Amino acid sequence: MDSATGIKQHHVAHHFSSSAQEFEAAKLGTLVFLVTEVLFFGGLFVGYAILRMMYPAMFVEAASHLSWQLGLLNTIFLITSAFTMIMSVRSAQLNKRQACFYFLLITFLLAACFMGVKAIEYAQKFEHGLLPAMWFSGEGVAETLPLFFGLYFAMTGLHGIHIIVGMGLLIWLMIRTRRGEFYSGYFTPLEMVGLYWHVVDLVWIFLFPLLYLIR
Amino acid sequence: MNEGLMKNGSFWMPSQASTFAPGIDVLYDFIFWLSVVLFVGIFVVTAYFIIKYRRKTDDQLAVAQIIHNDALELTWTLIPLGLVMLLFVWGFNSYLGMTVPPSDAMDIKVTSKKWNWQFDYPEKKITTFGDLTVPVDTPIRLVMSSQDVIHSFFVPNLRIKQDSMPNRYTTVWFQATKVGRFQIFCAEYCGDAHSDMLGNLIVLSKKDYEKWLDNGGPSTAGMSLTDLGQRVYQTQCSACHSIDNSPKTGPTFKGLYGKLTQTSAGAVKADENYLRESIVDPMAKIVTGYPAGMITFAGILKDREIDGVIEYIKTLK
Amino acid sequence: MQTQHEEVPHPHFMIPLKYTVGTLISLLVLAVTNVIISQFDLGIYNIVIMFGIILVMATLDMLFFMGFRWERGFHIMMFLSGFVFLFIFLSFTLSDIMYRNATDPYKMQPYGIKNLVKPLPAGGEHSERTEHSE
Amino acid sequence: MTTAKPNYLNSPKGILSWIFTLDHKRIGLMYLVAIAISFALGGFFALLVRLELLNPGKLFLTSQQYNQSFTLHGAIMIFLFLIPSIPASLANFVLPLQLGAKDVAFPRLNLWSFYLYVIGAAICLYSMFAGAADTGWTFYTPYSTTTTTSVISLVLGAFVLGFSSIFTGLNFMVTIHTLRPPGMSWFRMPLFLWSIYATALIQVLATPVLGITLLLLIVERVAKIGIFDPTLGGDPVLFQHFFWFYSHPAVYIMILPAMGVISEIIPTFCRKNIFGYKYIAFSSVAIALLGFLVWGHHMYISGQSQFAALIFSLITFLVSIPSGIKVFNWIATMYKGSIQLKSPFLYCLAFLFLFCIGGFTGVVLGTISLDVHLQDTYFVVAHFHYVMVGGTLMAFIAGLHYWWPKMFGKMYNERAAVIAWGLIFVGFNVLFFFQYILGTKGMPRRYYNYLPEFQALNIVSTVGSWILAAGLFLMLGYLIHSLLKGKPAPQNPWGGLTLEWKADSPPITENFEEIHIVTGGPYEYPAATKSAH
Repeated sequence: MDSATGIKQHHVAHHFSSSAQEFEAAKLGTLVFLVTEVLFFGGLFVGYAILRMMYPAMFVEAASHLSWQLGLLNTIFLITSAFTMIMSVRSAQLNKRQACFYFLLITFLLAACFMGVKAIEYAQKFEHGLLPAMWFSGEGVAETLPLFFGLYFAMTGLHGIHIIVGMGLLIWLMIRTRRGEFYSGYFTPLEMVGLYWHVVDLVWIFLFPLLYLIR
Repeated sequence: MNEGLMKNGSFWMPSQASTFAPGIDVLYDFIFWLSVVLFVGIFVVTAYFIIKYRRKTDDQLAVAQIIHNDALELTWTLIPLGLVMLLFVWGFNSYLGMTVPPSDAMDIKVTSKKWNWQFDYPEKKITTFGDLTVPVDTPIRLVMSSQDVIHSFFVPNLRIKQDSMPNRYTTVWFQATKVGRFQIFCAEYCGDAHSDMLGNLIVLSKKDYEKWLDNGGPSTAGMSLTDLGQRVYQTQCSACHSIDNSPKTGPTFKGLYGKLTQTSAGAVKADENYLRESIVDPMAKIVTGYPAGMITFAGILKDREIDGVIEYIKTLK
Repeated sequence: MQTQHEEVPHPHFMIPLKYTVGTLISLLVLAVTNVIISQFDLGIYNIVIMFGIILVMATLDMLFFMGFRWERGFHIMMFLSGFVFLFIFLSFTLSDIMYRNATDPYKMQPYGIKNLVKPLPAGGEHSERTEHSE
Repeated sequence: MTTAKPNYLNSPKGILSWIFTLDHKRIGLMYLVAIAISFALGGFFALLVRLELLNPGKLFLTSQQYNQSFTLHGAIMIFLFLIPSIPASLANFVLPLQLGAKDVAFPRLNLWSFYLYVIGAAICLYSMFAGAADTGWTFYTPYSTTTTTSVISLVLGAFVLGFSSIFTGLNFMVTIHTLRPPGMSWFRMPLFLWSIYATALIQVLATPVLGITLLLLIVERVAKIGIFDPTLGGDPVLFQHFFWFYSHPAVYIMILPAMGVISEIIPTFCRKNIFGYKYIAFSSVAIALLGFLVWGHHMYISGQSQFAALIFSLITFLVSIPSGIKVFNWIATMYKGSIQLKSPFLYCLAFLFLFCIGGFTGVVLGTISLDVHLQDTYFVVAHFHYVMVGGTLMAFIAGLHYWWPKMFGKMYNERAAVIAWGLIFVGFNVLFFFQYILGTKGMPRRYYNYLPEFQALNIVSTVGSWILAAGLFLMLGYLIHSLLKGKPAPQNPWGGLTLEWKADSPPITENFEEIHIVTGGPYEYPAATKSAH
C-alpha cells in the first residue's frame, strides 16, 4: 500500500496478460450479463404488451389506482442516483477517494429512498386489497383487474429486487473504496456496478410510464 | 369395435377416413421416399469413402488436401433449399385447407374435461359422452373448449388434431368419407387418466344419421338398467373408478355396494341412497384417502342413467 | 488498447462533466414532461408521444450514462442485441395473438368464456387455493 | 505413478483443493462426474417408463407414478444432462486448452456455475421426494398450475440450472473474445470453438426468458398472478410462447456443441483438413440465430394463428439447411483422407447416421399439415430421441473417448469400446425406430395405458432399451478400468493438430509452459501428393 495516497496497487489475475485484457474481459462479461437482464425483464414486458392488447380497458382503469406523484418522485430519485453513480466513477478516475466514497453513499441513500417510497406504495395497495388474484379483494370496474395487479407486483417487485441487489453491491464498493482499492489505474468494479445500475435505471424509465401514465 | 389402427391402412399410416387423409398420405410418402433416396445416397458415399480411403499403414497420409469448393457448397445449399421450399408451400397449402372450414359445415360443440369428451349437437339438443356420431360425406366443424386443462382432440384415421383450450374456442373441421367406428384420442397430456380419455367417432350413412337424430341420440330405451349402467360407466366413470380393484383417482366400484365406507362425514353403508348422493352431490361425503375431485353429475345424467349405474355397481361383487 | 503497458496507470476515458450534468437535467425534464402529457387526453397521440419520450430517455441513458457514445461498436452491438431478440420475441408472439381466428372467426368473444379451471382440492401443496376458486 | 510429473490431477492434493479449485480442468471434471450421475438417474427413469410400457395398463407403476417418472426422465435429461453435457464438461476442459490459454476468463464464475448446477440438481432431487411433479418437462399451464404435485420445487431447480447455464455461456463467450493466443484469428479457431461460441450466444440470449417463465410459473402457483391463467383472463398459449422461446433454441444448445465435437474428430481421424471451414463455422452461427425464430412449430395445433404458423413453418425449413451443409461438408472431408476407424470416429459415424434420420423426420414434422397428424405422438418422441440421443449423446461419448487420454492420461480398451459402440448403436435403433411407426399409426405420447394393438412394437422398444443400457454399462466398465489400470496415454494419441494436443497428458495446472503462437489454420494436415486448391 502506498501510505501517502492510501492507494492499493491492483494486480492482474494470472491468466490475463495485461490489465487492458482484464478490463476488456470484465467489460464484455458485464455487458453480456446485462443483456441477459434485459431479456429477463423483457419477458415481463412481453407479457405486459400482450395483456394490454387483450384488455385495453383494464389498463386505463388500473393506472388510476396508481399514484403518479409517488412514481415521479421515484423516477427523480433513480435518475439522480444514476448521476451520482457516474460521479463516483469519475472521482475514482481522478484519484479522489473521499469524493468517490461520498458519491457512492449518496447513490445508496437515493436507492434507499426509492425503496422507502416503494414501501409506501405497496402499503397503500395492501390496504385497498389491490393484490395479485390469490389475495385480491379490491374494488374495480374491470373484471380482469386482479390480472393487472399480478403484473404490477411482478414487474415492480422484480425491479425492486434488483435495486436491493444494487444496494448490496454499493455497500461492497464503499468498503473497497474505504480500503483504497480504486484509483485511476483500477476501478473496474465501480464501472461495472455503474453499468448495472444504469440498466436498472433504464428498466424503470420504461416501467414508470407504462404502468403509471399511459392510459 | 373400432377400426384397427395397426392392421389397416398402409405400412405407415392408419386407414383413410376423411377427405384430408389421401392428400396427407401422398405428402408423407413423397417426403419419405425423398428422404430414403437422399439418406441412402449419403451413406453409400460415406461407406465408399471409408472403404476406399481406409488407413492401412500407421504413417499413411491423406491422398490430397482438398479444402473447399464453392460450387459444390452452393449446390448442396440451393438444391435442398429448393426442395424444402417446395415442401413448405405444399404443406402450408394443405394445412390451410384443413383450418378453413366450408361455410356450410355443420357445427358440433365439443367440451373436454378431465377425462372425457362431451359432444353437443345443436339441432336436436342431443348430448353424448365419448361417442361422436356424424354423417358420412358431410363437412363437420367442431367448436371446442375445455373446462379445465388443455386437451387435444385427435382422430388418426381423419388425420386431424386440435387442442381444446380453457377460456377460448378453437375449431377444427373434417368430412368423413367412410362409414365405420374410429378411435378418438386425447393427445395433450392432461393428468392421471390422460391415456383413458378415449372416445369413438361413429360415422353413419346420412340416412342412419337422420334416424339417429330422430331417436334423440343414442337409443337406450330397450336397454336393461345394468347394460345402460355399464355404458354410462364406460363413458363417464371409467377414467377415475376401476371395476377390478386397481387403484385410480377415485375408489373402485368392485364390491362397493353394501360396503361400510369411511367418509368425511363418518362411516356410511354404501347403499342406493349413498350412491345416488355421491353421484349428484359428490362433495357431501368424501371417501377417506381420496381427493375431493369429482364433479357433480346432476343435470348431466338422466335419472334412469343414475339408476343404471347403481344397478351396474350392484353387479360388481 | 493493445499497446497499453501494465503497471502504468492508464486513465480510461472519462465522460465529460457537461454531458453527464446535461443528461441528468434533460432526463428529469423529460420525466416531468411525460407526467404532464399524461394528464391531457390526446387520444392515440398520448401513447405515441409518451412512448417517443421514453425512447429518447432510454437513448440518453445509454449514450451518456452508460457511455455508449464513446464505446466500441462491438460492445454496443452486443448490448443492443438483447433488445433485438426481445423485439423478435414480442413480434413473433404478437403474430400469433393478433391474427388468431383470422380465417375462422367464430362469432363469440375469444376471451371471456367463463368456464373456469378448478384447482385440484386438498392433499397438495396448495390446498388453500380451493377457497379462492370461484 | 510414483515418479509422475506434477499435473492438474495430482497437484495440489487434498479434497479442499478440488472443492475450491479455480482450474477449468478440475471444474470440467467435476461437471463430468455430476453429469454422469444425472444421466444415470435420468436413464433409470427411462428404463422404468419403458418397463411399465411392456403391457397396456398397470404393470408395476400407478398412472401417477408413471407420469412422474416420465416427467423426471425428461426434466433430468434435458436440464441436468443434455444442456450442460458438452459445454460444461468437455468444453470446460478443452476450450482454454484449444485457445492455448491458462484458464477461462472468469475462473471464479466458472466454479460458481458449477455449484449452481449442484444446487439446482439438489433441488430437483429434493422434488423427487416431495411429491414429484407430473406435468411433463414442458410444464404446460394450466395443468402445471392446478396439479397437486410438487411443481414448484422442480421448476425452482430448473430455474437455478438456467443461471448455471447462463454463466457458463457468458464465460466461454468472453474467453473466446479476449483470450485467443497471438496469431489465432477467428478463422484459425478450431471449429469446436465456433460451435461453443454459437451455443454461448443462445445460452445468453434465450435462457433469461426461461428464467422469467419459470419464475412466473412459481409466482402463478403461489399468488395466482394470472398471466397464464385462463380463469383470470390470462392466456395458456402465451406460456407456450414463453416456454418455447427458450426451449426451442435450447435444442440447439444441445446439438451445436455436438456438431463441434464431430468437426474436431473427423479431421483428426481422416488426417484431412476440414472441407469448407467457413461454411461449417458460419452454419453454426446461422443455426444459432435462425433457431430463435422457429419456436412456434411446437404449437401448430395449440390454437396458434395460421399467420404465425406460416412464418414459423417457413423458418423451420430454412434452419434445416445449415445442418445439411454441415453433414455434406463432414462427408466431403472424408474424401481422399486417411481414415482410421477408432472408437471416437465410430461414434461420429453413429452420430451422422442417427442425426440424419432425426433430421429427415424433422423435415416431416416441419411440414405443417403432417405435423397436425404427428404432433404429440410417438413420432415426435422418436424424432427428438434420434436428434438428442443419436445426436448429442453420441457426440458426447465420441468427445469423451477423443479427449479421455488428455483428461486422465490413460488409454481405454479399444476392443471393449467397439463392442459397446455396437450394442449402443443397435440398442438405440431397436428402441426408437419402431416408435416412428407407432407414431404415424396414431399412438399419442405420454400414454400410460394404450390400445392392445400397439403392444407388439412397445415390447420391441422396451427390449431395445435393455440393449442400449447394456452397452452403456459396458462403457462405464471399461472407462473405470482405464482409470485404474489403463496404459499411460501419449501426449498426442490420435495425431491431432489443435493446441490441446500440445499440452501434456494430463496437462499441468496452468496448461502450457510456453505461449503458443498460431501461424495457420487448425487442421493443416500434410498430403501425400501436392494438390492445387
